[in-house]
Amino acid sequence: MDFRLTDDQRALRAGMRGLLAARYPRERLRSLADCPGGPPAPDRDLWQALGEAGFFALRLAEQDGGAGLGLPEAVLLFEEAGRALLPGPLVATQLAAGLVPGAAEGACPVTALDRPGTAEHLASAEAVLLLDGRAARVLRARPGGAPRALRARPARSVDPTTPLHLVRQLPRPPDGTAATVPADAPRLCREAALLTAAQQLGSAFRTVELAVSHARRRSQFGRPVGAFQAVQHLCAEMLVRAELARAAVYAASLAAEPEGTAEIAAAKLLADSAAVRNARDCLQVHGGLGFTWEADIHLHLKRAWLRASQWQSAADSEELLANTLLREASHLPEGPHASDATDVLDAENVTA
Amino acid sequence: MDFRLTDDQRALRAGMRGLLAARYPRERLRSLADCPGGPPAPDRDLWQALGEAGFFALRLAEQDGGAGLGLPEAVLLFEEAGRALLPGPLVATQLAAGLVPGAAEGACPVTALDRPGTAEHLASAEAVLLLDGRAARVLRARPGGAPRALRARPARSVDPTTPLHLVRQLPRPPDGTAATVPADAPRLCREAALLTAAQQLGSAFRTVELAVSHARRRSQFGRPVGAFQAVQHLCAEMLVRAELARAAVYAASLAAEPEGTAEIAAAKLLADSAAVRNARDCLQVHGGLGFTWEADIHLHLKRAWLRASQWQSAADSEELLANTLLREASHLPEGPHASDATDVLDAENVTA
Amino acid sequence: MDLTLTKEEEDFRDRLRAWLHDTLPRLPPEPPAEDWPARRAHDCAWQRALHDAGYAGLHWPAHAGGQGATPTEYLIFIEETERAGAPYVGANFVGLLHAGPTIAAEGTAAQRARWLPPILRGDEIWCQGFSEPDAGSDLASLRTRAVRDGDSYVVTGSKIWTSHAEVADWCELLVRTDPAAPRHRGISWLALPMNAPGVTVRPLRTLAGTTEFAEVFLDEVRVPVTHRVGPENDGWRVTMVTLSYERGTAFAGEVVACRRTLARLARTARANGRWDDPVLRRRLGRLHAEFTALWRLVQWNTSEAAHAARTGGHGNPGPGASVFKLRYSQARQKLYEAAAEVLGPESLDTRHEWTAQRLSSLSYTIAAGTSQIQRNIIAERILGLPRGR
Amino acid sequence: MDLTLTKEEEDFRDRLRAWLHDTLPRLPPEPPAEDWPARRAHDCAWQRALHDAGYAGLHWPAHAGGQGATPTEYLIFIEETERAGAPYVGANFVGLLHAGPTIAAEGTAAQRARWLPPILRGDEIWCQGFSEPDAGSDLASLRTRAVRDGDSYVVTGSKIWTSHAEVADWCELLVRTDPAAPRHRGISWLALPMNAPGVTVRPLRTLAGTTEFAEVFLDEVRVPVTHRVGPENDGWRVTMVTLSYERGTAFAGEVVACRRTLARLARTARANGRWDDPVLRRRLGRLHAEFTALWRLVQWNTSEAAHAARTGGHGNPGPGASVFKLRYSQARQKLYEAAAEVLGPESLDTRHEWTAQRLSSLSYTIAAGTSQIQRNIIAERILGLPRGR
Repeated sequence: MDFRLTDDQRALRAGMRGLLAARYPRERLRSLADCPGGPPAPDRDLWQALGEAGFFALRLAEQDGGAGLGLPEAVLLFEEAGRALLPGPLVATQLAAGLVPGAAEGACPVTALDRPGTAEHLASAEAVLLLDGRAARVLRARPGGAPRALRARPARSVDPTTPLHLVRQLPRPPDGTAATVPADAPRLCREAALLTAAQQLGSAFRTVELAVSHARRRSQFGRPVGAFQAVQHLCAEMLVRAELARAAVYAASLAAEPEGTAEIAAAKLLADSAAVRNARDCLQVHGGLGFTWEADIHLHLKRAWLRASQWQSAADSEELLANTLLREASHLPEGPHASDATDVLDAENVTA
Repeated sequence: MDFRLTDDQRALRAGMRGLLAARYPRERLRSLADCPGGPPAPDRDLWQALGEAGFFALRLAEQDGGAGLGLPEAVLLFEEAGRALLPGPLVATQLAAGLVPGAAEGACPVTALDRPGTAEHLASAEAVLLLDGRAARVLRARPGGAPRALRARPARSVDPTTPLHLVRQLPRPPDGTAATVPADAPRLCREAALLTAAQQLGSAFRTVELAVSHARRRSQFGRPVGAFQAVQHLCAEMLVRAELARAAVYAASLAAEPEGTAEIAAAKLLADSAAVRNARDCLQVHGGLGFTWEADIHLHLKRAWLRASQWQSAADSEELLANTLLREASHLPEGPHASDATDVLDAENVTA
Repeated sequence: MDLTLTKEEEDFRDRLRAWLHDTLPRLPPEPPAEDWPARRAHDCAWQRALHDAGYAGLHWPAHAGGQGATPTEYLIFIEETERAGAPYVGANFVGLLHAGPTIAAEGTAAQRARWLPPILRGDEIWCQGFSEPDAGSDLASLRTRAVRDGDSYVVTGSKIWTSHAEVADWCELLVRTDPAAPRHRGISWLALPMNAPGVTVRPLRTLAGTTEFAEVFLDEVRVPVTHRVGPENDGWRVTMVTLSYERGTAFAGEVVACRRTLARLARTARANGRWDDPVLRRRLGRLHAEFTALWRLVQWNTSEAAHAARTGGHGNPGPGASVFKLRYSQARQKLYEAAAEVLGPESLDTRHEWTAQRLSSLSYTIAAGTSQIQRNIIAERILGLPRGR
Repeated sequence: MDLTLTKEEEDFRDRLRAWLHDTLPRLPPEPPAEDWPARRAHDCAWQRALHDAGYAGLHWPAHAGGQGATPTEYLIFIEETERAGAPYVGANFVGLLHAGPTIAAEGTAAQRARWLPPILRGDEIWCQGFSEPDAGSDLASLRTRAVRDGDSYVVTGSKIWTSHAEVADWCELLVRTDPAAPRHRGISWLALPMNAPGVTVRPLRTLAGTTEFAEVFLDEVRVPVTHRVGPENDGWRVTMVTLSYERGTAFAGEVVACRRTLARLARTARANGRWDDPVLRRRLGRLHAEFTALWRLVQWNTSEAAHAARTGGHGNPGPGASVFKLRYSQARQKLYEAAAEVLGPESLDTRHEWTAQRLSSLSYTIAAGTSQIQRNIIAERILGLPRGR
């Protein structure tokens, strides 16, 4: 057992951070956020650069043109993407690598849906992965709009860097518009939840950094605000949330089925909380400055809201985890703690 | 409109505080808590003194030997009782005044039940008020034990000053053991919830005082702990909880039916939270000293747990309040905010 | 303890209701959110209507041109106008709720005569120049300088979080007139004409994407000394006399609105099926308790203010307003979190009013004193804990 | 990133499992909670059994008589003994987890030879005399004085929160040997024989009604100078070298136990019908996530410690342990709050194990550094924020 990152994993992560620093610096993020016509489509050049770096093909076997790596490595890369607030249907496109031609190379952005609700980048994606059944299906895009079968309409997206559609329904199989592809849809949904959690994790750590650096620099009442216990304790709780989420996300990337299902639910639940609540606390630490458009904090918060609504909601995860608990309990011996099964109000012990 | 206490109400409250200071000083509380055989029965002398002071008959009409006062005055007295952690089935006995002979005079302690669960002071009460239906019923006590019809067994009470039984069932009417009395049981249940909330309120303010006085006196790291922002902020939130609960409890005591039902639910919910959470925070402010038996904090916490479980649980109150909300909404005009009723996913607006 | 209205209060309410019932249907529709000149015109027309009906400056003293209403009547006014869906105070906020009362309390007769009637008639709009980019919660550390030059001050610096700056005629401005004095001393209160040379307004975009605030840059702006209200270097006290209004009844109307929103959330949840989720339902139930109690707290604070006014006090909500402000700001954020839960996917669409409100609610635990500052105030001024360090 | 066990680790686990399977059924039943002599005897017998099987001082270095196991093996030991329902470390806690490691790290050869073998064999019990009534979280402000008199120190003062004081042979004692030195200087570490004249033990009743702690009063107790471990006035450093153990793996076994309790809560809720309440069910689901992640955090910290040990570091969990301690103490309290919800009325009966645990869980955010102190440590030592004031 050695939970720490291997040297290869560290190098992979550093490479991703370097790529993003070069190809997606903060100015790019800000210019996307300021697009007058609303959130733009993903940048095809950047998309292709990611493809060339092996981001999408990461988990394909080497003979299929991939890097033959696994979920742990994917999680590290998506954590970096979340940290940098890289936009685009990254999760769906990695899932689609090997299923949709061009996805693995970064030539074909793919979005995905597991149920009616919101779909990101629907107008610019070239295909939609439908994961609402046992089998995965692929719906080809309609140039410049959403596929008719989805009965979608564009939203004015709360996240300024992610265009959204509200989707009313998914076509029922069998359906001429969507073709079945050889993949296990529930497994892809779980992987999507995990990779989404990894992005939340990156965002959660980034807002810790933003809060701490502001608290060190900003002075109020004659001293850095980071010297006030109230601010210190906000920052401390932010770090704790992020660290707990990290342990959960990394562990979930290593877990085998069926433990993986519960571990991924735990990871999504904790990473969603960490991303949303850390962005909120980061805003509070920044005071009025955090409420401005110019600060990046709202971009983290809004993306965190969006991701929390994708794949597994908190209610889904909590119910799944509760049921896992019950299954685990059935394997437990009654043991020395048998008292938990007794009913103290039972008929034998009445009237004293 | 003048929400403030009248001079008469202030005098009434001061009188009760004076009575308790004289007849139930802290040493009495502590000696009860240290009773080796578990929580004792209520002190009959004290009970009688309360009766003579008009505590139980407070709301009976003057021609029936009462003071002809109302719920607002009762709430003020129960707040004082909660502040001093006065034990005994105070709420039930006031409800029983005029229904059970001797209750109004303090000659006859009465306990009450609205459903199976816990009953306080069951072995020492002379009667049990049953409030599980539309009509109220009275069950006479069995000397030295619990009435057989309740199928009760004694618990080792978590509250060292309140003996508890676990009651398995209430006798079904018509039942030879319990006699119907002329009272509206649902109304008595609401009043019991309100008076219980008033006790929680008194306890919640008392733990604010305990925390603040400790934080002023106790030094750590070369200064009073109350100068640390973390401690200041705990105390501030405690006060806010108590003040909000006070506004809710006092208002509920004034509300007419049917608003009263929702107002009482709100009062119970907020007062339960304030009492439990303030006791918890008070303990935290005290550090290790708060964890000792000698400190009074645990007595407040344990009584608060007990009272929170009595009459209306949080789930009961929340569901009731949610339904009230829905009824209120049905009276609202669609008005300028009509958008809340639209479904943006509706069929007219699809596919853009 | 009495929450029923007196005969006089009921009469006041009935007259107001009748007038609102009569007047509101004749008002033009609300202009678009980002059209500031249209909003100014709309808000001023409403103020003029109030003025003509005898409701302008309801809570102002009579010597300032107000109606001298009791705090209870003022609360009835807030509740009834909100319930009837009347326009908000809007662009008249600073004039009616802070600059005006400050001038009424601290201004000379000439200053009152010059500035108060146009506020009451809806002829002139005021904005507030207190906050500065480098000051934040530490308002007393403001750095905008005013140097005396003959009959004028020459003012240089910048202000931030100024609402309605684009359409305001006047700005109540805090400036440092004695840089050598301790932080809370050496500050003066000036009435700045917004059309003076050297004043530049730049809209400030908030995270909600809207521009309800602005930055105001002041480059050697000349302000006549006669525009100073109160003694030189005494501006901190002058301001604080009335600043707590912002934390008192100012939110009362919002509580009424929040309670209505909460009922609409329930109705929407019932319509879209989310009502069947007990977790959400109980959350709405708890919010109902919260806002019920907050409204009772408003009534409590109003009763205290009415008593103080009767016995010659200020009617100033005082530090107790911090208790309300702290809890209300949290409750408002929870309300719109619950709204997002009710809306589901639609909560990610900013066209929904509740999504816009969710974003703007994020400022509530920061603006007008962060929650951290409110807790300090409660701990030190109400609970008497030692000064935190 | 690898959570699978190596071949060596699996072999270690399998041997341990087999031994536990063989040994545990032959153990006598646990004595009553308040019978301290019986508990001492029980705990010592278990320690002797571990010793004879080669598991005593598993994580101690070989030169101290330990097994030199890796942090991972030690974690496997904790997990497996807990899962198998083996006795807790109990009365041997201080000897094995703090006093012993301190003597191993800082003691002379003679001191190691005198004190370590009886700890490992379960022959001698240690208790801890660090906290004082007036010190609390501010441990460095301790006031118990030790005055040098010939070959002895004469010690006067009092200690609080001492577990097992009634049955301990030795107490690791922090005393002030130089009252003039700054707070963290002038402290020394002494091994106090509990049977020395002038030592009085008074049980301390906690809010749970139990007496698992005691106060220790010291009235001119003579302690030989040879009982001092480490240099005079250097006791703060001597203590801190190993104190963080208390915040690291010490809770690992409890996390395993909490996870089992949580599953039992689910089973009980299913049996008594409360499982049908989605609010409670989802709360249990969230706690499942919480404890799953806490266990992963234990594994993460263990991996870091194992790495440090391999590369010559201390294997000291360091300030990162504060992250775990802060969250775990909250989670444990939430667990027993949920238990009360599952139990309903029965939660008010202290005979139920979970009710007793609920009460004792209240100390978790206070003992071994309050949550407030943990947040300070995280803010200042991990995040590098300026020193709070």
